[in-house]
Amino acid sequence: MHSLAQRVLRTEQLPFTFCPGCGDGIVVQMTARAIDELGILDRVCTLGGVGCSSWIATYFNVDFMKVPHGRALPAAMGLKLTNPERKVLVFTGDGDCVAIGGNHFIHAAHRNIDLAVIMLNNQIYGMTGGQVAPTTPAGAITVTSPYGKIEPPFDACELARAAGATFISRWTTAHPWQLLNAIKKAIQHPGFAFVEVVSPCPAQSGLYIQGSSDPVQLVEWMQQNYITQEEMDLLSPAEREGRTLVGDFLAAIRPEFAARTHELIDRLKEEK
Amino acid sequence: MHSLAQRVLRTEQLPFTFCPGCGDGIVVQMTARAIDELGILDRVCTLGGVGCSSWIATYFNVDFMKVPHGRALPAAMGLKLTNPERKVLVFTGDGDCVAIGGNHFIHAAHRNIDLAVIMLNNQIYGMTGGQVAPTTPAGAITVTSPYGKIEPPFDACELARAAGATFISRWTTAHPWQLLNAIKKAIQHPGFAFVEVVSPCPAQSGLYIQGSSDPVQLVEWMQQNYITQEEMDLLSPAEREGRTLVGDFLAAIRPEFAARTHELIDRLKEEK
Amino acid sequence: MRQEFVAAGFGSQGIISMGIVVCTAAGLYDNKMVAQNQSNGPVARGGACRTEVVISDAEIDYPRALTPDIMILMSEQARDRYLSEVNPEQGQVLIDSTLVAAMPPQIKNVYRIPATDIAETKLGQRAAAGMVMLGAMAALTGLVSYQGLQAAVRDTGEGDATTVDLKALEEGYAYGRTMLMAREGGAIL
Amino acid sequence: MRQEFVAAGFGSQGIISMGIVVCTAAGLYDNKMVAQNQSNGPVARGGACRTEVVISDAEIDYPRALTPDIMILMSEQARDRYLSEVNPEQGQVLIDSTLVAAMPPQIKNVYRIPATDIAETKLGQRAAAGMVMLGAMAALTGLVSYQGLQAAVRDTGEGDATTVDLKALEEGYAYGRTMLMAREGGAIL
Amino acid sequence: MPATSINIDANLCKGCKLCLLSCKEGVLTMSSQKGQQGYFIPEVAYPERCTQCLRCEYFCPDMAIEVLS
Amino acid sequence: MPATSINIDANLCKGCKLCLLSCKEGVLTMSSQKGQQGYFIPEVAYPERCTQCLRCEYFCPDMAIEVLS
Amino acid sequence: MATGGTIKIMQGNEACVEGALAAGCRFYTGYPIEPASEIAEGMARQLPPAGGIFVQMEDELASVIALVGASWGGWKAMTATSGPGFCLMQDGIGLAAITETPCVIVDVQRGGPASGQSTAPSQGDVFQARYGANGDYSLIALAPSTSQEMFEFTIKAFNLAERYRVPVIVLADEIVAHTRERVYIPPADQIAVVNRKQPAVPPAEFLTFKPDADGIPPMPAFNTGYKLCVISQVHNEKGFRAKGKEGAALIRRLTDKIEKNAGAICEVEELYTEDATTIVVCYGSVARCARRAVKDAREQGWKAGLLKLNTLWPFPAKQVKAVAARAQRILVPEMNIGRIALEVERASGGACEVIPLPKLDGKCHIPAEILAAIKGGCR
Amino acid sequence: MATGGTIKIMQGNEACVEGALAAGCRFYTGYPIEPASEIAEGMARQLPPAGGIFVQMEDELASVIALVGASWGGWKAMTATSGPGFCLMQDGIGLAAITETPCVIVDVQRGGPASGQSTAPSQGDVFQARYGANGDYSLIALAPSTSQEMFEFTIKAFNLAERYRVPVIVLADEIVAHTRERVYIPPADQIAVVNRKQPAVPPAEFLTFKPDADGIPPMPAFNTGYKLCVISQVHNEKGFRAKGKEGAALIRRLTDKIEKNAGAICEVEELYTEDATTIVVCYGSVARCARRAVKDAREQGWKAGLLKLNTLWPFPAKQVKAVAARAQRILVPEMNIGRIALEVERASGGACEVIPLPKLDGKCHIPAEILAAIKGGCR
Ligand SMILES: Cc1ncc(C[n+]2csc(CCOP(=O)(O)OP(=O)(O)O)c2C)c(N)n1
Ligand SMILES: Cc1ncc(C[n+]2csc(CCOP(=O)(O)OP(=O)(O)O)c2C)c(N)n1
Ligand code: SF4
Ligand code: SF4
Ligand code: SF4
Ligand code: SF4
Ligand code: SF4
Ligand code: SF4
Ligand SMILES: [Mg+2]
Ligand SMILES: [Mg+2]
Repeated sequence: MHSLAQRVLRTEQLPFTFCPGCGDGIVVQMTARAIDELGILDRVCTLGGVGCSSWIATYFNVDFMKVPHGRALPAAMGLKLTNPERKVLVFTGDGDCVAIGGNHFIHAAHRNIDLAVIMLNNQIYGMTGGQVAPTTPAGAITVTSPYGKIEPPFDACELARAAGATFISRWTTAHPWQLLNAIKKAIQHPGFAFVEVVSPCPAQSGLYIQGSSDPVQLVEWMQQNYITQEEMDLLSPAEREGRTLVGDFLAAIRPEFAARTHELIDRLKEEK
Repeated sequence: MHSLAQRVLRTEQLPFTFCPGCGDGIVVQMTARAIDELGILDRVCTLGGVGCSSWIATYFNVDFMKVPHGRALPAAMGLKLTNPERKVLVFTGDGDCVAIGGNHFIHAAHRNIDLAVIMLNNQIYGMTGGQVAPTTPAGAITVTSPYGKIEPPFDACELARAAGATFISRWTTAHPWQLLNAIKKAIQHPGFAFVEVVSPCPAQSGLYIQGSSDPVQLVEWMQQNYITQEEMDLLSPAEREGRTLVGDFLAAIRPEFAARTHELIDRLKEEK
Repeated sequence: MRQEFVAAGFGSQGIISMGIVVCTAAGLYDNKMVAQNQSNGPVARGGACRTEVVISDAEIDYPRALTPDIMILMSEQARDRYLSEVNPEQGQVLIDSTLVAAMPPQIKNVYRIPATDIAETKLGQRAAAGMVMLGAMAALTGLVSYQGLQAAVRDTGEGDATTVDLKALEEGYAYGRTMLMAREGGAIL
Repeated sequence: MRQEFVAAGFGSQGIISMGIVVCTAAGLYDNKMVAQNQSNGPVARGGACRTEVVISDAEIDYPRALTPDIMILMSEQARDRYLSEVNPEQGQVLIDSTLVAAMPPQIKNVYRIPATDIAETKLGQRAAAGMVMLGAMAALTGLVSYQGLQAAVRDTGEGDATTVDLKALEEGYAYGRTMLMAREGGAIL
Repeated sequence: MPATSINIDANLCKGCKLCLLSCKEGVLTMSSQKGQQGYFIPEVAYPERCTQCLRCEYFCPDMAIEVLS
Repeated sequence: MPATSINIDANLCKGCKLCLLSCKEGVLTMSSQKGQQGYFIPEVAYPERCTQCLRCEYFCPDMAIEVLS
Repeated sequence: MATGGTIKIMQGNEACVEGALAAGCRFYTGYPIEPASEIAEGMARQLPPAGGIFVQMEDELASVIALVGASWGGWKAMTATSGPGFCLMQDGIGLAAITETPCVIVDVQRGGPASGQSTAPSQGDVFQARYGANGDYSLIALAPSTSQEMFEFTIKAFNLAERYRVPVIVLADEIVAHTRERVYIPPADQIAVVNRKQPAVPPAEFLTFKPDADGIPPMPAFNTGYKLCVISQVHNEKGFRAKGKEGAALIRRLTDKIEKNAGAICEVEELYTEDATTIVVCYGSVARCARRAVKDAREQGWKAGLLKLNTLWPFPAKQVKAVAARAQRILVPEMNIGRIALEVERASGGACEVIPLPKLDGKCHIPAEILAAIKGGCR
Repeated sequence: MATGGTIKIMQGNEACVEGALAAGCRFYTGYPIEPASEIAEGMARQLPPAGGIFVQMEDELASVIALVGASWGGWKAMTATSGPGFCLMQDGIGLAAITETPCVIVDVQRGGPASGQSTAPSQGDVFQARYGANGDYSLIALAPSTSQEMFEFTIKAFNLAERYRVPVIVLADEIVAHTRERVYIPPADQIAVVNRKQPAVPPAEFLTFKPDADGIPPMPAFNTGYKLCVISQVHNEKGFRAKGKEGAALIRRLTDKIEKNAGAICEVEELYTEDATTIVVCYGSVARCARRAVKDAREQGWKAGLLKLNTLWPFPAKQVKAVAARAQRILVPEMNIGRIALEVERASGGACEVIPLPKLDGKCHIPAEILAAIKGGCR
């Protein structure tokens, strides 16, 4: 058994229930590394909604809560507010976060409450069998867009920015070191931190959208198409077409909600 | 009786139930003018959710539908899709649209479905008696933020932009001509058109936030603080503080959802 | 004994405060059982408004007014809407005669108090008319004690307004006493 | 007569297609009443998978298998999990002997078909093993007709896959016939 | 400038005074008459000053005022 | 370079081959052995080539591979 | 079997899609969820070529509200979901009820509560279907037990929705949803399809919610000239807010138009109930297993009978009462903790013993379990 | 009246706030809605100085889910709403039920269905409170009728929530919410406050959902060392997904821990029931008017009695059954179309006539209406 797993995971829950080559396991690993390296295991709690990716929350040897589809953020808020020392990590899918959970997402971001939200973007509803997601590319054929998706993909990072998130980052599971780094930063960031992790789903989006269920091909596809600004700058406009930026996009400081709430309490108590 | 009212309104529903000096009536008037000038009365239908502003939908002499709080947009979508010739106008409040209805808002905008969405921003929940809204300014005292609101106000136009709206405009009820113009453009725009109307609510936000229930003072306050880019450019940075931009911010063309949906149907029918 | 009190007019006149003050006076200071409630128009705040207080020596089973014993009317709309609830023989109706002109003749006990006038001329605040009416009511009907009203105003009011309201109560009480003496003296009101 | 059929193995082996093909063959071409269903592991697609088909001359009241008459096993996990449902005396069990090695001795009727081997060597596609098993089953048990299976594959398959699947059925059927003749000839399988 | 007629609808007016605010020409003043809504309503005090700019009409939140020419 | 030991956990490995992809040194190959999950798992064919870059470990989605030094 | 139709092998979910199309459904908005996903997937494939619209929405709240819009747009509309999504649809179901909007909602029940058990069959939502939204209203719920019934009841659901202007719930379960079996599809012209009533008066005289003598108002589509007033508040016949008597009349009518027509709406199937001492009252997938158990019991000489409820709401109280009067006991096997058993108990009014037979382990009863209960009960 | 307390004049909504604070509530998330807004407003004012947290959320869905988070954070948590918002809370109530999370939800009922009638009192949500979410679960619902009861029942609600680890619903209505009356507030040390059980075993031996002998698992807070596993799926004692028997055991326990303790949980008040031929069964505001009617009837010589249900769920079936056995008829006045009347009918099992007295016009019954019904019934 992996020594990292022994330190940070609920080893009796292994192996992961994810399909072979699914990116979700990379996020478990990088989060485990982040928790381990930051030495915060006792202060962490994890949350998830419903979806393959939401199960990530259940593998760490910490208190966790898995709530109905889309609803992880309000529950996370309840946990954060009742103890601002808690490090609250939320694992969510693109459907969980941007579709059914969209309203909680924009409002939690807007409040700038100190949560680390890690959204697995596999561009599809994995767990329910490959239905179109807000993040699915335009034209893509899925089991519920058999004639091609009409709308363009939703950019969760842009939405987070407009809503008011103060830390925003996007990486893929083919960028494990950068991802680890981003997760560490997100955990340490005093505010609403959002990490989008583009993640291969060989069973669904691989099959339906990228046209391959081979994890190796999918990782190669991510390595080619998800590139940093520096890499992008080297490309011609034609080459940029279809490529997506990864990177740590934003790290700003704004008043944080849980801290402010407790400051108010302390002030009023003193005044009494 | 106003001749415009006779042409466009359900005169038997007059007077408006709004409080004296409430901005909602200005939006009825400007929308009535827009419908009248565009000559589209028969093709219009209106929708509202719940809130003072949502009642605007019920004054026009057209088919209307008033649905539960926050849910006007999905109903509007159902009406638009079943007849793309319909001009579907949605009246919503800042609470209705950005709080409880936030998810439908971002997704309808993202689909770029052809609706004209007119959001009354009175910075508060008017109908329920003056509770804090996402749009309420930071620090403002309301009946549910008695110690001052913690978060900054939500900028609905920015949210609409990030989500994918293709027409975006903000005016106040103290800019009736510009507002009329914006509403006309929104109705004619082939895509998701969003008009934010900053509107005085003497009874609630006037009283609690701006510190005056006098409609005249509130209109003057809006005239001073909501200014166009050109007006803003004449001010010093210090003077810009606390002032908000009004204007027609965006008018872009992207594939529209209802049209695309019907194109697909037509194509498949032909193929058969 | 169970007594039912209703006040109605425009919301801007502080109708709800009248209910709360009567209820607090009777409930906390006259040591009665009380049940007060109010209703507003749905949107247009400042529109039609009504409050009720049931006052009783015993536990109050039914908390709403069935046949008001005492009714204060501060607008003609209110009169048109609610007067029919009053028993014309037994009910006592107090009207703000500045605002409500005519009263149907079949109502036996009508007291006309020019409360808005008094409030405007003596206190410089039309909004104090409600408290003038309550002062007069205490004097004329004894439903609640004048002392109770004073204490209730102190409990529920805020700052300057309290001073004005206390003065208004006083003016009203004085006016009511005078009326009462006149009536007891046989004068026609 | 009511007969219950179960096939189990990995999802990637097309277990569900096996169920659908059997069900279609019996229901549409052998003119029987049928009820088919399937179950997957919850997340890991490609994991454990099972399908059932109930086939009957009369209306099917209860649509699930209670005591499978015929079971196809295509993984050792499936064997460990489901074999106990079979009546050891009466049930007929067909195993893909490329994938499933040992069988408990108490099961009377076991047919070992090296389906994955056949699929790989003769058709170049391990995934066709399921159809090999069905072909063999038709020959060995007569639960469904070979013609029915062929028609069902044509109905439910798509393009190239259909050709391979039909070939696989054929190979399996041939293998089954040979086994049957051997068995009828008294040979021990 | 042709003679202007300005209709103030006593059924609809809520006496908010926004027409007074908006009229740059001082055409309107508040009257001592109450409308059906129970509020004091404005009156056209100086019709001759009216430029028919329509500001009063556009700023009225109750569609209670109409400028006819 | 010290001797490397690379553990591949046959209980956890799902044979996705991402470790092979990620290893630039060609240390790993697929074996003909099946793990407990029912998939063919990799084996350490050329341990001497290993630079301990940890890529295989970081790219493994099942935490089935650990590079120990 | 009538002539000219076709026989197909279909999952219940597929048969539901087929039924919806046959009934004239041309609008589907939904959000994927097990075990109902195949309905969305089938609609996504089949609606557009049939001139219909499929949209996967952002959530279930939006899905059902969109139906209301589409239905007033003049189209027949449907969605499908399972428990957790059904929860989120209650507010839209309330809207459909108060605005008298025909629409069909399929709830393929899975284990609950909350996220529950997505692969397990269940009948845990039967009371939620009736009482899930706030306030007083009535609706219709049907419980299919075979793919054939999924096809037929879906058509029936649309017809009832159009006839009574009410949301109709198809309360399926994971078993019926996923079982593939033969389905007879009659030729289109042999399928009875009901469409909502249109006004008999000119637009100027039309009031949006003025009922005809049958208690049901005609329903024109938006933008056809009637100036419709549709609000989610309690309203009068015009469609504007109302209180007091006018409001009470609406609420009363919303209930009466269904409950008073229970005779016309409710359908049950009876087997051997005439002389039975023990009657099994059941619905949905459980009814299949109960039928087998009852037949087996009869073969073994026990006087068992079956009352299968095709309609769950309005509750077929009259039919239950009738068998309760004759039987000694009623068994109610359900894949829940004993819900409809409560209704049976109430309807039977003490006339006979009512024994719930709950099943909570995410499986259907097997016939032997019910048979044992019959034998236990028939002593 | 005990000594040392204070008397205040309070609206029911204000008394509810006071009760919540007295019970130890320190977390409130909500979304404004009439006629419950004063609860949010009072909490917004009073919680922060008491060290508590008030957050107005984006909607009702978020509000109730946040309670679950806060409650596992170790705090006592509450929200308040009315029908349309209560609809949106069902999914969170299901979550609270399956995760056995103590929390209190106040539903100040207004006219329904849908947006209904925001200023009208109603009791239209009584079945929704019990059955609004998917799947099988039980919960507790209390129906206060005075400001004093709003205060006391809110405390009771928290105590029951903590004791049984269950969402508790306070089913108020617009009348009790908005009526100002005297409320006696005992001194803090005379108020009994229950707190959730803590584990008796060390963290290493602790299983998140392993019940004690009383069927209720202890509940430590997050980040106190117990490695808690809280999921919205059907789970085993560890807290991980479970099927079959383990799953069934959970569902059975979720129901049993409430229904089997109905004796301890249910509270009713009886007046003249001993010899009454007509019993009025009622709850909430209607009970006040019914009491007056029953007293008036007695004065006029009619043998009337009153059974006031303080607990609505679990339904006090035993108590109803007992009076039904003695009486000739039961009247059930309700501000809805006749909901609890159905339960009364079932509980009485035909022992006496049950007559619903529905009221749908957005007003409470007046005593004379009930009196007339008593006289009509006492023939
Ligand atoms: C209210 C509700 N609606 C729908 C579902 C069904 N459901 C489960 S997971 C899921 C989507 C999963 O997609 P995503 O969040 O992207 O996660 P992934 O599986 O792709 O990691 C859906 C729709 C549900 N459980 N609850
Ligand atoms: C589900 C639901 N929650 C809450 C309410 C109560 N409510 C009615 S209107 C409203 C907010 C109104 O604010 P806004 O949308 O800004 O409209 P305004 O009245 O300010 O124009 C609320 C919370 C409701 N009707 N339904
Ligand atoms: S379905 Fe996709 S996201 Fe889910 S476990 Fe499999 S590969 Fe991963
Ligand atoms: S409360 Fe405010 S928004 Fe509502 S009608 Fe009055 S002024 Fe307008
Ligand atoms: S603006 Fe309109 S409502 Fe206001 S005072 Fe003038 S006429 Fe009356
Ligand atoms: S039209 Fe212009 S000038 Fe004339 S009254 Fe109105 S605002 Fe004044
Ligand atoms: S990456 Fe991991 S799971 Fe994949 S083959 Fe290598 S060791 Fe096995
Ligand atoms: S550590 Fe690096 S070099 Fe060594 S096996 Fe792994 S990937 Fe190859
Ligand atoms: Mg996804
Ligand atoms: Mg607002």
